[in-house]
Amino acid sequence: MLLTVDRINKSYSSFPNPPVQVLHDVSFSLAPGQALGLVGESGSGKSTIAKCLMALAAPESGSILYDGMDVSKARGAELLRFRREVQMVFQDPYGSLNPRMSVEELIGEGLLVHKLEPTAARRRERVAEIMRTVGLNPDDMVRFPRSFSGGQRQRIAIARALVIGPRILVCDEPVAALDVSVQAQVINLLRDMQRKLGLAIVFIAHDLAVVRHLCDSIVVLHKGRVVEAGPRADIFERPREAYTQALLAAVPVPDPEIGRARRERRHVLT
Amino acid sequence: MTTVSAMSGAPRRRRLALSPFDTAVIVLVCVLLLAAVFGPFFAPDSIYTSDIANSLMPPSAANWFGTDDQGRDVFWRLVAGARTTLLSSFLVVTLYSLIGVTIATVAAAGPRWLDEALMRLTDIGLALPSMIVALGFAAAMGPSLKSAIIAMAITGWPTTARLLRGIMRQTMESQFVAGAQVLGVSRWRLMTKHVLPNSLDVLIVKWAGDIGNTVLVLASLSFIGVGAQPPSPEWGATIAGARGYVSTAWWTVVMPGAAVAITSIAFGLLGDIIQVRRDPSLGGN
Amino acid sequence: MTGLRVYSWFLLRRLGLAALTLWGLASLVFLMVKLMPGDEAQMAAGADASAVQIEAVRERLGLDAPVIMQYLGFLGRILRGDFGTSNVTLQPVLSDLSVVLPSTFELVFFAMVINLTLAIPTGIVAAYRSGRTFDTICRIAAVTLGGMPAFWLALVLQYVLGSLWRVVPISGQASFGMAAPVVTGAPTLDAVVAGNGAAFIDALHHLILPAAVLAILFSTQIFRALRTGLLGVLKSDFIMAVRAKGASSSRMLVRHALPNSLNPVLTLSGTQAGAMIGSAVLVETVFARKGIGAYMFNAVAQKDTFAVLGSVMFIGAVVCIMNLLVDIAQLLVDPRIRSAQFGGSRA
Amino acid sequence: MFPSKTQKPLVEVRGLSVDMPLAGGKDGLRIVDNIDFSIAVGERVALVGESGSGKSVTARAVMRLDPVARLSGKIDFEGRDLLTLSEKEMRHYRGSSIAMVFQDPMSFLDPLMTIGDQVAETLRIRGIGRVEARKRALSVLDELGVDRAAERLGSYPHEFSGGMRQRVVLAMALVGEPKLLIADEPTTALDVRVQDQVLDLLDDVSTRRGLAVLFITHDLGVVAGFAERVMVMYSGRIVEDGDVHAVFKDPKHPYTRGLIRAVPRIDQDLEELYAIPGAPPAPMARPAGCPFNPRCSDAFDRCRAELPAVLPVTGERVACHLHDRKGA
Repeated sequence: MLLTVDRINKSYSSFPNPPVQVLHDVSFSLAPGQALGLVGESGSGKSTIAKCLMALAAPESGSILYDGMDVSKARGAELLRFRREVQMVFQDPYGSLNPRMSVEELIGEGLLVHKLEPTAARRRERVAEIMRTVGLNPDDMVRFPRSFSGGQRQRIAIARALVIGPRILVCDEPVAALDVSVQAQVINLLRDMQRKLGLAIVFIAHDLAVVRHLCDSIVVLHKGRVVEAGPRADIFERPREAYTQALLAAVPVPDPEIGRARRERRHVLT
Repeated sequence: MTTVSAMSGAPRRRRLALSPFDTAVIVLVCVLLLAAVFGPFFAPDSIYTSDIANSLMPPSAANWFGTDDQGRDVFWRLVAGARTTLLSSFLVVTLYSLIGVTIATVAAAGPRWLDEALMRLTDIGLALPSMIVALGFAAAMGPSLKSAIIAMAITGWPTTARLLRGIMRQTMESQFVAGAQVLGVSRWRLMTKHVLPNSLDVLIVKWAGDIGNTVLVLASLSFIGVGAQPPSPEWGATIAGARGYVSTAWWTVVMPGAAVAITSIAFGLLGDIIQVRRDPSLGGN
Repeated sequence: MTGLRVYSWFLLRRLGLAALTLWGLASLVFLMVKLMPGDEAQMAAGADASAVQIEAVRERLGLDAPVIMQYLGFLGRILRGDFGTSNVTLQPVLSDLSVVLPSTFELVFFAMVINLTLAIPTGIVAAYRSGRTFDTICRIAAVTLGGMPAFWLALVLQYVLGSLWRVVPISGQASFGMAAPVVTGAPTLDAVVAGNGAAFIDALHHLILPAAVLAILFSTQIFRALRTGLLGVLKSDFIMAVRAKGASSSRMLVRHALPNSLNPVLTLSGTQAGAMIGSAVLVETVFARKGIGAYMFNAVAQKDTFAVLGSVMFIGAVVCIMNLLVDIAQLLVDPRIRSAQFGGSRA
Repeated sequence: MFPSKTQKPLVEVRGLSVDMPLAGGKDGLRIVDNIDFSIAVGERVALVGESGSGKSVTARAVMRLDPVARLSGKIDFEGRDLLTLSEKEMRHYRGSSIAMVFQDPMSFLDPLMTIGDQVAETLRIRGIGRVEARKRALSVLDELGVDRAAERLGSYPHEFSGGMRQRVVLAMALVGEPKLLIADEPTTALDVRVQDQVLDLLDDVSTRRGLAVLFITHDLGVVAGFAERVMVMYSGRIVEDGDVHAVFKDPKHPYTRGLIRAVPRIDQDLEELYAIPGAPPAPMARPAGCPFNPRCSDAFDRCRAELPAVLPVTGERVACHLHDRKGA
C-alpha cells in the first residue's frame, strides 16, 4: 500500500466548550495508481481527514503511513520528500491561487521550492509543458489568476500540483464550486491524468454521483466514522448500510419520470 | 485535449477617474511636502531673531500672516515649521509601523502562545489612551521634540499591530496559503511571498490617516509643553507661545492652528481617497 | 447549559485582561520613572531638599535595593493606592486628584452625551443616504472637524464666542458669586445638591463650550465608524431578506442594520471615554477649568514629574475600568458573543 | 404560444431587461436582456442557468429587490405592472404576494433577532398584533416540521443547524401567505439529503397551498422531479422554455442538451463524462451573434453573426437558429 490510514482520531477543542471529536478510528488505504473516493456530508470529518493526510494537522492517535514514513512525525528532508510526492487540489478555485502571483510563478513555485529545475528558462519550459498537458494555453502564463474562469483556475491548480510529479493527488471537493457544465471538464482531466501518469487520487466529495465516474473504491463517512467501504460496484449496486442507501437515494437524477416517481413513493411511505 | 485560452472571466477593475476635489487634495499634500523639504532654504533668517519694534503687526503685503510677539514673520515661521512637523510625523509613523508590522508578523507566524502573549500586550497598548502615555514618557524623559517623537513611536504601534495581525491571520486561513504549505515552501517564503503581500495594502490606507493624526498629537504635546520647545517654529509650540495674544493679535494663533488643521485634514482626506479607490462602495454613488 | 459557562469564561477573561492591563500600565509608569534623567531620590524629594531629606526619600522608596525589588515595591505602593507624591503641593497625587476629578468627569460626561447625540443620528442618515448631499456634507465636516487640533479649536471658539460675541463665558466653571457650595466638586452636581437652579444654569453655561469642543473631535470618529459599519451591514444578504419581507427603509435601518453595526461603536465609545480624559488636558487648560487635565498641565509646567506619572497611572486605571464596563455591555447586547469569541476553529 | 397550464397567468414578464450601473461609467451593464416568461397560478417553474447567466438578477428584478438595478419592460402581477408601482406600493407586494427564499440561510437571517421575531416580522409589518403574529409564525414553523417550535421561537439563528435554518427561511417566506414563491438556489449550500428534504417540503407546501414556485438553480438534476416547466437561461436570455418532460426527453437547444448530459448520473456508468467546452461569457464580453456559439458544436455562420430570436418550436420556446426554418 502506498498510503495507509490506521485508526486515526481527532478532536477540536474550543475552550470553554467541551472538545468535539470529529474523527473516530478512521482507517483506509490507497494502492499506487488507485482512485479512492471519500464521501460524506458536512460534519463527516472529510476536510479534517484531508488536513491530516496533507500533514497540515496531526491526528491524536492512530497513524498515517506514506511509503513507510509516519506522515504526522515527518520533519525536515523527509517532510520535503512527502511534500513533493503528495500534492493537493483545493475546493475554491477563487481562493486557492495567490492573487499576486502570475500563472508562471504559481505553477513554477513547486519546481523552485524543490529545486527541480535550476534555471528560470528550464522552469518556464516545464510550466509551458504542463499547461499544455492540462489544456491551458502556455501564452497565458504571464497572466494573473483573476482573469481566468473557475474551471480554468482549477486547471491551473491541477498543473501546479502535477508539475513536480507527485505520486498521490488529494482533491478536496475540486468541482463543488464549479458550474455543472464545466465540472465534467475537471473530472475528465483528473481521470486522464490518473491514467497517463499512474497517479493515485484521493477524491473527497459530498456528492456520490461525482465520485462514481472517477473512483475505483469508495469510503463513506458519517459523523467522523467510516460507515461503509468497498469497491465502486459494491457501494453503488449493493449498498449494505442504511446510511449509504439514504445518501444514494437523495442524489437527484436528471430525469423527470424517475424523480417524480421517487418523490411520490416517499409521499406514500410517510 | 483541447487548449483553452483565457478569454472570459472577471474583468480588470476599472480605474476610477480622479475628481477635481481629489486632485485638489493631492496637490495640497504635494505643496505641503514641498514646503517641508524646501521651505527652510527660502525662509529669511529674520524668523530666528527677534525684532521687538516690529512685533504683533497684522497681516500685510510685507508679512502675509502678520508678525508675532517677537516681530518674526508668521508665514515664514510656519513654512520653516512645516519641516519639523512633517518630518517628525513621518518619523513617528514609520517607526511605529515598523514595530507594528514586526509584532504582527511574529504573532501571525509564531506559535500560539507567542501570538497570545503579543496580542495581550497589544490589548494593553490599545486600552491605554496613547496621548496620555506619550505625555508621561515625554515628561519623564525631559520635555523636548526628541522625547515626544520617541514617546509617540512607542505608544503608536498597537493599532497597526492589531489590524495587520488580524488581516494576516485571515490571509493565513485562505486556501492559497494552505496550498503553499502543501507545496513545501519554507516559513520565510510563506510569510514574505504569500501572506505579507496579500495583507499589507491595508497599511497603505492607514498610513495617510496616521500621518494626519500624528501631526495633531505632536502639536498637542508641544502645546502642553512636553514636545518641541520655544523658540522652535514647530506649530504646536508656536501656538502655545502665542496663546496670550488671541484677543490682540488673532493671526499669531489662528494661522499656525490652521496650518496644523490643513495638514491633518489633507492627509486625512488623502487616506479617504485611497480607501474609496480600494472599496468604491464606501464613497456612495 | 454551556451558555453560562461561556459567559462566565468571557467575563473571567475580560477581568483577567483588565488586571493584566493595569499591571502593564504600572510597569510602563515604572519604566517612565526610570527614564527620568538625574537622581530619582533628588527628583522625588524636590529641588530644594536637603541631603538628609534626599536620603530619607531614598530610604523610603528603597532606591538602594536592586531594580527588581524597587519594581516590586513600586507595584506594592500602587496596590495600596500610593500613586506618588507631588513635589509642588507636597500632597499624595491621589488626594490631589480626588479634589479635581469630579470636575473632569462632569466635563467628559457631558462631552460624551454631546458626542453620541451628534454622531449617531448623523451617521445613520448619512449611511442611508450615502452618496447624496447630506452624506457628502457630513463626511467633509467629519474630516474637517476631525483634523482640527482641539486646543486650537478651543482657543478660537473661546475668542469668537466668548470674547467677541459674548454668547458663553470665556472661562472658569461658574460666574463670580454664583457657584453653589462645593460638595462633590462637579459644579452642575453641586448646584443640583444645593437645589440652586440659577447656579445649575450658570454651571451648564460654563460647561457647554468646553464639552462641545471636546465632543466634536470624538464624534467625527463615531460618525465614521457608524457610517462605515452601517454601509457594510446594508450591503449584507440578510438586509435583502428583510426587504423581501416588505419592510420599510426605516424599519430595515433601525430594527436590523443599526443593532448589527452598534458593536464597534460601543467599543469605540469605551476607548473614547479614556481618550477624552486625556484630551481634557488640552481643553481644561484653555478654559481655565479645574480638573485632572489642568492639574497635569501645571505639573508639566512646574516639572512636577511624579504628579504627571501618578496622573498617567490614575487615568489608565479609570480607562481599564471603562473598558471592562463596555465589555460587559457587549455581552448583554450580542447573543452571538460566544460564537464570535469561541467559534471559528471548527473545521 | 406560452406553454403553461390553462389557468390564468399569475405573473407575466414582458421584455424585461436589467442593467447594472458600473462604477465610474455612464452606461450600465446589461445583465438580463429582453426576456419574456409567465408563471400560472400554482405552477412550479424552474429557471436554470450557470453563474453569471442572470437568473438571480431576474428573480430579484421580479421583486425589485436590488435598489441600484435599472429595470425596463413589464412585470404584470395579477393585472398590475410592478415596474410602475411606487416603492411604497411595491413593499405591499413583497412578503404578502411574492416571497423569496435564498441560497445561504445563515447569511440571510439577522443574527441579532430571534427566530420567532424574524418569522413574525412579515406580519408585524402589516400591522398584525404581536400575539396573533406569533401564533401564526408558530403554526408555519410547525407545518414545516421545525420540532419543538414553540420553545425555539426565542432562539437565535446561530443556534440552528443548516437544514433547520432553511426551514426558518422558508417559514419567513410563507407566513405572509404569498401566491408566488421565488426560491433562489435554496438547496445549493446544503448536503444532498437535506436538499432532498427541502425539495420534498417545497413540493408539499406548494401542492397544499396552491403556491406558484419559481425555482432557480444551476443544477438541472435538482429540478427534474420537482418542476412542471423548465426555463433555461444563458448569458442574460432565456434560450429554452418548455414542459419538463419535453425538455428532458428532447432538449431543443444545444446548451440545454449539454447541461443535461453534463449532470453526473448516479444510475449509470459512463466511460467519459460529457462536458461543455469553454466557460460561460462574462456580461461585458459576450460574443457577437448567439452568445453560446463559441461553445456550441452545431454552430454555423449565422450563429456567429445574428442573435437568434425566441421562437415557438413544437409547444416550446427556443432561441436557436437550428430551429428557425429560414436558417436551417
